Amino acid sequence: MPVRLPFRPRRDTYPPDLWTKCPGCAEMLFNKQLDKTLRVCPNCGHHFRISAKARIEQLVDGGSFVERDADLTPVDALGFVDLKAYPDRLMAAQLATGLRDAAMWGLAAMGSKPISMCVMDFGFIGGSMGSVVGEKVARAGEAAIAERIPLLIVSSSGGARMQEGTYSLMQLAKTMSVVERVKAARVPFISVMTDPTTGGVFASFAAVGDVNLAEPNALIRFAGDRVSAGTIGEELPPEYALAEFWMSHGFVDRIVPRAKLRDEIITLLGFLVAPSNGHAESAPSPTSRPRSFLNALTGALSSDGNGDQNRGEAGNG
Amino acid sequence: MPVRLPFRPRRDTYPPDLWTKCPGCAEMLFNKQLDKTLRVCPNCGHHFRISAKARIEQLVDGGSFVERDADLTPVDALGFVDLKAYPDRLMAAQLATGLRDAAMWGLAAMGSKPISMCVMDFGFIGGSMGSVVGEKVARAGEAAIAERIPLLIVSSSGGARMQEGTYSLMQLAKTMSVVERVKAARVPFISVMTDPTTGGVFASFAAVGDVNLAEPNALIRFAGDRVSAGTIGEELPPEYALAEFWMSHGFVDRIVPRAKLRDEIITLLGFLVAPSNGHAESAPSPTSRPRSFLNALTGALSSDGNGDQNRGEAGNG
Amino acid sequence: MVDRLLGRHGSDQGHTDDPVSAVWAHVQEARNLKRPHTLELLKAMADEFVELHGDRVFGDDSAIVTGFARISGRRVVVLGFQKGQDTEENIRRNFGLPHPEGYRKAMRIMDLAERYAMPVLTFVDVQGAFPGAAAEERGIAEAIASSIGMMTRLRTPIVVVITGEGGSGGALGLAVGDTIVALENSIYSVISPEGCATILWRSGEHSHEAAVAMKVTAGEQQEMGIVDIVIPEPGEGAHTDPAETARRIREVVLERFDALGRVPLDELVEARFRKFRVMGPYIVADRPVAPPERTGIADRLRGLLSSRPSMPGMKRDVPPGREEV
Amino acid sequence: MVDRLLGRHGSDQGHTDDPVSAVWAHVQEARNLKRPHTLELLKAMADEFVELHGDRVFGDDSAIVTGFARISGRRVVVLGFQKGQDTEENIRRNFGLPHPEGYRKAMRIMDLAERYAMPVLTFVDVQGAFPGAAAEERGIAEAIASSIGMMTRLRTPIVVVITGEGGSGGALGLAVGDTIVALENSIYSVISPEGCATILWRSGEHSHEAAVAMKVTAGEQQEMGIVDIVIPEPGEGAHTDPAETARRIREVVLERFDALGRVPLDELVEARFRKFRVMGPYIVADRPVAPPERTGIADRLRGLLSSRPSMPGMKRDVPPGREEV
Ligand SMILES: [Zn+2]
Ligand SMILES: [Zn+2]
Repeated sequence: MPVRLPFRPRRDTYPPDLWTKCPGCAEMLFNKQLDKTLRVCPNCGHHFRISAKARIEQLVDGGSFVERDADLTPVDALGFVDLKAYPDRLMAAQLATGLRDAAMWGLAAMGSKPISMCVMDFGFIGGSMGSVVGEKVARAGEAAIAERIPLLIVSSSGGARMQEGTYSLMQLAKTMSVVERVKAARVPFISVMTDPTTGGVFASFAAVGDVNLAEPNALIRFAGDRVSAGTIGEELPPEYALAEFWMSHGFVDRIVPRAKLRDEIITLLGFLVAPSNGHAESAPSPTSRPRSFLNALTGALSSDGNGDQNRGEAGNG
Repeated sequence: MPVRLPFRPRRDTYPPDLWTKCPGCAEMLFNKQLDKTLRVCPNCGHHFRISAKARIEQLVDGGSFVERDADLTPVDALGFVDLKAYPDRLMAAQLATGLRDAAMWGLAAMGSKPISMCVMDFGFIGGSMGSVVGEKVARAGEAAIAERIPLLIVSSSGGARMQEGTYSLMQLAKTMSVVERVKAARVPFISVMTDPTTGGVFASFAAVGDVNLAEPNALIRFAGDRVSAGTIGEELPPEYALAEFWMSHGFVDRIVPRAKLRDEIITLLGFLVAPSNGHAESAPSPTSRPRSFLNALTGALSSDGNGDQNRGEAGNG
Repeated sequence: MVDRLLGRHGSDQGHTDDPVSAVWAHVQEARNLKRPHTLELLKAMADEFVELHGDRVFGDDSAIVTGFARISGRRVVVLGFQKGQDTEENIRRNFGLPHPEGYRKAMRIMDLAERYAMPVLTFVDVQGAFPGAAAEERGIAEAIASSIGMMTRLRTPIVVVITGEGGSGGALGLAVGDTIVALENSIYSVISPEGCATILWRSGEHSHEAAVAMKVTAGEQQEMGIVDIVIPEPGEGAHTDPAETARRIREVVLERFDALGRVPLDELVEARFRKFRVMGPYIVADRPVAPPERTGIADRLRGLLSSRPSMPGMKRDVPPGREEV
Repeated sequence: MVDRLLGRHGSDQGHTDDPVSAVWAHVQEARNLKRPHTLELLKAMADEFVELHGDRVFGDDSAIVTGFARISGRRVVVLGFQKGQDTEENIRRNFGLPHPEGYRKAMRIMDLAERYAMPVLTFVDVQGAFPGAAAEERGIAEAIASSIGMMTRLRTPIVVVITGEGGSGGALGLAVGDTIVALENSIYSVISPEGCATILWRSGEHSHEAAVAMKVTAGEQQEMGIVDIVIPEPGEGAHTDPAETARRIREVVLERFDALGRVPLDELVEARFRKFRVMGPYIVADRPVAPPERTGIADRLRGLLSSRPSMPGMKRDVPPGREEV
């Protein structure tokens, strides 16, 4: 299920220098300019991969993100060694990204509406999902239920993390068990698929949002190129398994260019969240109850925003 | 939605003479012999269409069928006249079949298990569904809910009855509204599709059984030949839209030769109905409650079996 | 009611001085490709519309559009059939003939409507479901059945607006609701007049008579109790003033949502169930038809003629029952 | 645990004197085409089996069989992967590689299980979902995700039996349950050893090492807390005595259904949720990794090394955590 992708050069993710060559049009782009366009090529519209941190900054109301559980750290439960030992891979990824694993979760506001969000980081071992990533997705979902605020997950992953063996496989069940509870609680869930969203991440939470959004040209697929080629030997067209393909096949609601992503999510939240003032717009969900998170968030924002100080559950549980 | 079918000669349905020519193999078959084989050609297996009454006799425990609402009678609400006036068509069908409309419903037992059943009769204006047929399906479903006994519907219909206009179309909504309640009540529903099950009957209750059974080679389709040919001009293969086609396309659970139909339904009832003795086989449905119909049925069977005497709801409601 | 049609269309239609031609003119007006479709009406009615795509099973059907709209500040889930404005769009939208994926998409979005407490507004304008093999074999019948069923129990208000052709099960798949509204020149029928004529008259040439016999016009459907509200069209028909048409629809829809929104959900769903549960007239005869083996024709006729009308299915004006039944 | 494998298979396998070969011999045994599949096991275990077909959306997948069975008088819903017995059947069953329709059929039948209070028994033996375009584009990912999700909340007991290969998400799609049972020679892995080797070793030739590294054997999976019960196989493996294999499975399954059937449904579903909710070890570090811009490597290493293990995810034997993390 975790698949080898047709990786673009790793430096695209975290370009170390001033210039980046666009894989879409081969134009050389000045990095500072590229940051201003949210790392979308102004020439051809190619969407570069971006870090979880950059993604969060692009999406949420300025300064509103309060990270939770940044201290969750993977372990090498299997003593896994391939060409490198898993701990060495982890440490290299941690040093490169400043993250302990391939996802960040926390509470934030978008258009002044509170949300619970989890964002994956492809720069950390291909955004692969081991126990920590699964745990963060699960906790983001549980916080959404507890606070009755929408859940937003931005996926960017090569799939399950092989080095954690079947523990990684079990993250599909762990995350889906929480997503089912999110749905049962009538808590909105928006899934955003970015390049790439593949393997076990596509085969769990990423595929089943109330609304599934995707960035243009994002590669989204379950079976990898090698797996397909090795087992089946099919020739696939170049547009195969890109975002547009999935919209025509019924699995993506909307393709949203990065420049419009924040606004579009805010618009969707405006529909998915019933107005809190009591006018008789329509009958409320039978399970709805008062939200306390907005107050909690306001409190958190007046602190220094360090997630460690907010590890406990905000609000009334 | 009501479609013109490639009708076999009408006399197949109610053969007026001693011999019948098999449309499957052209063999001349002696009618008395054909009745012994449940009107299945012993030579080629062709399943002849049979009347609702014959169907019920073949399926249920001997003498257990208690008809309900035999007195429901169609009206010509639209004053509909085509080449004939609708009342004339109705009277001719009533005289030919001894039925007031194209369905019979009632309570019965199969393998000593009580059921509520509705059986359509193709001999009555092509088994078309107008207000009376829809009403009988709905009442059969409501009795199944009230008694907490399985619902069995045997379809045989060319579709909605044009002569009742949109009232016929509304029978799709009427029957489905009750089927949804049957499902919500966790009352088992077995749909049997026989030749033909088409148009609005296929596009309502017939398609959505917990288990969908079909007789071999039964024609099952929504759009009719003429509709398809006129609008689209597609060439269709001979096996198109027969029972086997629907099994491979995922809409029929099992194809059951008529000789095995009764046994197979009894077997399915054995699974779908939890045993009433209290041994801890599995947790009971939260909505289950005691059944009273078996007693009521036993009472009914000791009377003369005239449905008019059992018009009220049996059991504890 | 044919007179009413004559009065409206007498000026701009030929041959409307006989009832059959008047009804056929009405049918043609309902099918006028220039009439505003779902997206055009929405553009005029809604402050905001976010289309949602895909059935999460097989595909996205462009002949049915679904999404979230904001109408006069109110969040609404919209489902509607969509014909094309030109040939290219018509090809892309399959001439407005939906496949199963369209109904399955609609069901997915209706589920969101229920879960997030948005009322549902549907626009019905469809000749019927796509009658080809691709729709048949992917289960157009099952999809329509399930969508009808879901709408009978959906726990949120539903208002249906028939804007053009309400054709057969393909239309009913999105046309179960608490209030059924129809534009004046729309039609609603169990089968197209052409299909009906082909089967009953054995010739499509009799489609005009079939349209008359089936009482397909919005006004007749209202008299039959199928349609609740008929909205008069501006000018020479909806296509001559789409903006005013949209305004009239919006007014009725908002009033309905206000009224339905005040009904507790349990009552709302129960009332919708009753509305469709009792559709269609019948009578209860004094005694069952005797089996043909035992009785003579005269006896049977007497039995049939002694039927007493009761029509529990009729909610409003009882149509004239023919006494010979 | 490799020694245990050596002890069992040393006699009939070559090169089992080194751990890697022993594990590979285990993998080959798990894949032995002669091992009994779902239908063969059912034939031996069940008094009665009625297969049900179709997903009610698109098709019927012969690589997954579903139906009602009666086992020692108990009504059970059975779902299982099915490889063929010969070439012809293998082609018909797509070599046991399921399409989305298989999981959607399974979900439909699981719904019947819940509604009619039948426990669910699944047999897992699949290399993985079909990796071709037909499965991909019809949403194999969505189907697996939904099936996994449904099983985490299904309100009826579920016992999973891994009989051969438990391969990746394709297997997990039918492998969420209250009790996970595995035949001794079965394997369970997040990706096939070949796939893992291709990606991590950049060569499929290293599949043996990948199998070892991923701890794929039933015994190892039990030690990791993924598998609850390992059933010893008779003779030289399940294929040498399918009847005895079926007998042993039936015994365990019936005991499990008895035990699970005594648990109130709310508790049962909550316990199943907890079981999967806590899967997978992690630790909580003392402080977050400092951003790379601000701290030197030495500081960061110190931060990482000072992590304290807590592993809330581990239910039983905590695997040996590597201290350098
Ligand atoms: Zn570019
Ligand atoms: Zn024959």
